Amino acid sequence: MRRTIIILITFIGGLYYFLNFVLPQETPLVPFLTPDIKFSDAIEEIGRVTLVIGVFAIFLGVINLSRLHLGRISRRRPGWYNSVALLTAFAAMFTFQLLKTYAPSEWGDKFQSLLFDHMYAPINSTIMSLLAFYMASAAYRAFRIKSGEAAVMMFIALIVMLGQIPIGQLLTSGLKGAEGTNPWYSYLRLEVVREWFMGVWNSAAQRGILFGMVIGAFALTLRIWLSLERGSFFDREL
Amino acid sequence: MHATYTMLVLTVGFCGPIIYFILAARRGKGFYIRPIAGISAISEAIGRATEMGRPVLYCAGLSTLDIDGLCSMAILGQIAKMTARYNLRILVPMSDYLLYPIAEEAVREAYAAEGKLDLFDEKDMIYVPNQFPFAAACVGMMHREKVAANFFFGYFAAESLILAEAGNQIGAIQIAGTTATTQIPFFITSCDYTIIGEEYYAATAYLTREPTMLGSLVGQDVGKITITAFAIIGTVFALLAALALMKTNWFLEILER
Amino acid sequence: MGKAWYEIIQDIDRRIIYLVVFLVVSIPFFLSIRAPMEVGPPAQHLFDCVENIAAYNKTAPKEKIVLIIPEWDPAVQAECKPQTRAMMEHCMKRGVKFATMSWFYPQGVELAEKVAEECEKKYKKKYGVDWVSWGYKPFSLATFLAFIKDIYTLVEKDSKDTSIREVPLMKNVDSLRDVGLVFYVSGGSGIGYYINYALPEIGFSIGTGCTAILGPEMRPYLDSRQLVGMMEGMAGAAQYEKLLEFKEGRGTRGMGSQSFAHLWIIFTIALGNVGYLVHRRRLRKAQKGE
Amino acid sequence: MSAIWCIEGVCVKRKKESSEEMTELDATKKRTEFFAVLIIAVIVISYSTYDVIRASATAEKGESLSDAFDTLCLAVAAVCTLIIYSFLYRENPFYRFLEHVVVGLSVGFAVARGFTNVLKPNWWDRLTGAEGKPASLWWLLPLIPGILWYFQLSRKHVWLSRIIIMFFMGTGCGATFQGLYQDLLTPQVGQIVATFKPILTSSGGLVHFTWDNFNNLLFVVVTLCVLSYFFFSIRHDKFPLLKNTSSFGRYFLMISFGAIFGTNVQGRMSLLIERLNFLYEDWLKIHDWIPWLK
Repeated sequence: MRRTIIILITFIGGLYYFLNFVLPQETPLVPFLTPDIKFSDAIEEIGRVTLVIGVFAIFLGVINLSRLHLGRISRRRPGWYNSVALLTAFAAMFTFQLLKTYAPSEWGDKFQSLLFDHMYAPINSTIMSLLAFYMASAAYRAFRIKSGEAAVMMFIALIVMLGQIPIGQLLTSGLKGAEGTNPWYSYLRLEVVREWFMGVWNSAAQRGILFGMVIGAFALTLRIWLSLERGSFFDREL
Repeated sequence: MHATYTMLVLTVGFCGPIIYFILAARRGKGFYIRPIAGISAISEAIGRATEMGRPVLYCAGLSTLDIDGLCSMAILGQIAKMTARYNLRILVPMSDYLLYPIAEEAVREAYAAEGKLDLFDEKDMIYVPNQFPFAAACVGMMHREKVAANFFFGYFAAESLILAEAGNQIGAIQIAGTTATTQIPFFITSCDYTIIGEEYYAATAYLTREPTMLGSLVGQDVGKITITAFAIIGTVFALLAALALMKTNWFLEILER
Repeated sequence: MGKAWYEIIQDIDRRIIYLVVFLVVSIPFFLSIRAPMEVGPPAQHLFDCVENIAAYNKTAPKEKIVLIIPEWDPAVQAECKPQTRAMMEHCMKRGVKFATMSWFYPQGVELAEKVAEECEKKYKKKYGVDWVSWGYKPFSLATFLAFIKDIYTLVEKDSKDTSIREVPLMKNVDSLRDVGLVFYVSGGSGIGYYINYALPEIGFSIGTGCTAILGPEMRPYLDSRQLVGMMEGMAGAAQYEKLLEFKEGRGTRGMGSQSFAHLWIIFTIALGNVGYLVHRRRLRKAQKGE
Repeated sequence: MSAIWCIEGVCVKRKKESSEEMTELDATKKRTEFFAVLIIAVIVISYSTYDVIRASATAEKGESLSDAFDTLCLAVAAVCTLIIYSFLYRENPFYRFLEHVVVGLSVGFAVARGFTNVLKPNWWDRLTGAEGKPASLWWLLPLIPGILWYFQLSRKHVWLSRIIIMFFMGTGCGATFQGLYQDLLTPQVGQIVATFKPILTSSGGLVHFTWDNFNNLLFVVVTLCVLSYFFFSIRHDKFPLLKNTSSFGRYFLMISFGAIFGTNVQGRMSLLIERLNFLYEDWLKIHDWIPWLK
């Protein structure tokens, strides 16, 4: 019984969007009764309601996080001061963000800016910039001529890297033909080869992946929507 | 967006075989499926974590409630089932508030199905919104809990390499699968196994080995054959049009209707 | 027992690699190193598109404008700011008028306004006459679709709170059909809305300035001609700066750091491989000897 | 067999060992690290103090406190940046502290945004009739499914939360259908259609095979080979052609990934350049005091 309800609910959840996609644009919402109200006109309201219902879930994460860290603080686990910092940061950010929106004041805004522009944002972009370092160490470690695949990947990466910096381009700048001519060897310049790999090989391979992925996503969508999916989460009797 | 006629025909053309083969599989028809090493390696990774007696980390990246995220949750359910079987902890940081309850439910279900509900701890599931705080939290967790295996399944953006390199530093065995093709190179360089593109959607079928799911894979192959046929026919027509053997490329015109 | 040299260069500590990356990227900040780029077709096509608009404006009765959409925030400004700057420089240099607005990043349009004000001083142009900011509009698909049909329903005031009808530049602009080029600068993927919804309705050209990360994702659109051209990352900006002969641009300057960092990465890859190959050869020799 | 068909990590297969040696640093190393941190801290703190004092001294009247605060903010940002970079050396208590702070900030920001951007305009205003929207008690209804989420916290009635979860899964699926086609077949020029390209051209009665034609041919071949790599259920021993195309497909994938890796180097370096720009120019203001940069 419960299982049937849930299968039905899953189906209904997706039905509107599916019908909205499949039915022609002029379809009225309720046939014969409301010729002026189109089926697709309801999309905004339905979207709004589902959005609101969804957002109620946000506090679930907060509840769990507070339980975890309050527990750590009360039991004085090692590193409990970090939990204090976490909860303080949470409370401060939440308060000042709301204050900024609903009761702006000079110093309130300044503190919000301290928390957001001078802590949150820089930490964010610094973590992101760690990638520059990781990139270097990953390339050094991984690009060895151990297998054909690794060698191909390394070779292409080297060409692309050389082709996008001025010094690399200088290496093959001698291959340029005279002004206005386009001899065959001018196609061997690094930036041209790079363009070729990016434009033809890479685009084509990406498109191949995309086609496969669309079909895969299609099948999975269908399976979940029609409750055909199997696996621990999907077929346990309730 | 509303479907054009081509889209409707294609929808039927894609869905039809999938449903047909699922039904055929349910009637007991067996299918051959080629192995995907990355997916077979999942149990190897969990075995290693069991030997070391350390937790595993499952990371769904920035997935939201779309098809990538749902697929990730289905895989999480399967992996959690294995960790439950071997009495392991599974750490699941989540970045999306809608997927967070789903993930919790999936892990709880998995532990309940194995009769190990007492091992399940909600505190191992944490909610950390936004890309880089999420990455920082994952990296911190890896270092502190000394995880033995990392699973990255879902949608990833720039944080992919941060996560994979951090896992590499602590020497965890790492398996990744994502639909974000731009991130695959970084997983390839830093992870032990990488599952690419459509293989990701096929993962649950491989893990469950349910006939229904295998049937769906066969149906997907029919879809891909259709696309291949389209591409070849389209190219032939484009060639005919370019050589002026045809006045108009009516194949293209039909498609664009 | 110490390690052989070929083992050492195969196993350099990652911290040393990190440290050198840090140093080589820092050096150009203290020395002024300029590195001009070779121009690739995507940047060239974008440049030509603006040039064409400038040429068209000279003869046509009604001028076309460029719409610059800066969807970036400080996190990606190393790439997106020089791109925005280069496009604005180009427009002002050729006397093409432009408007700017953002949908996803409230900061985007503010930062772009600052960039435009810098250019304004250089070319002695005026706000309202040569460029206008339509401000930040929170995105929803419905508002975006309404915007495509009629810009004036959505944009009632400019970002300086003047009524949009009173801005001199806007006298010439009735609808998006008067936009010749949409230049979308971003580290995200919102450009799909312009390609999927706006392009079929209105036949303008779309160009993009994207982060280098996004470049490969944009290639298929370039290939299918849905995008006329693009500036790809910092190098794209540097190429555009070269076309403009704009030497003090941030893109050109950043390429110095880029070059050193690239060379270091290439060097480490080479080092690792040399070590690996020598090692393998030694092992084989040892096996033969046995 | 299985090893042939996977894209295995091409990373050097190290002996996976735990990082014990990282945690058991010997005493001398610890002492050096301590002094290094101390020296850096002293330099950063004294520079920041000097900077803050200078800012408040040079500020206009009445603005000194505000200017000092702004400069302090800058110093905070710089310190945060440096602490995150210290993670490159190794995981450390400073990083751990900042990690918790940023998680807290992030959750606080997300929840506040969830309220101000979603709940307030879409729900609260409509319920209470604020901001010129008509008040309607119908908006109490979403609370009922909204509450269902919280049955997760109850052991007994946890299945009720399943209703709302599956509802959202359903909507996720329904919305996906049209999204899939946006990539595949947009009305104008979709990705499938863009694959159809002539592999020969003719002009003046002659048939040519140009460079563009060659690229078109290459494009189709690469696309189809890659696609053939994703066939799951066709036996390669029965279809030898597929065996070849899919192994080529794998190499083509590697070419594509190598190219992506290469371009990404540039993008990631830009991020580092941006951060260093902040540290050197905004915080340390090198243009003010290094003679040849003035």
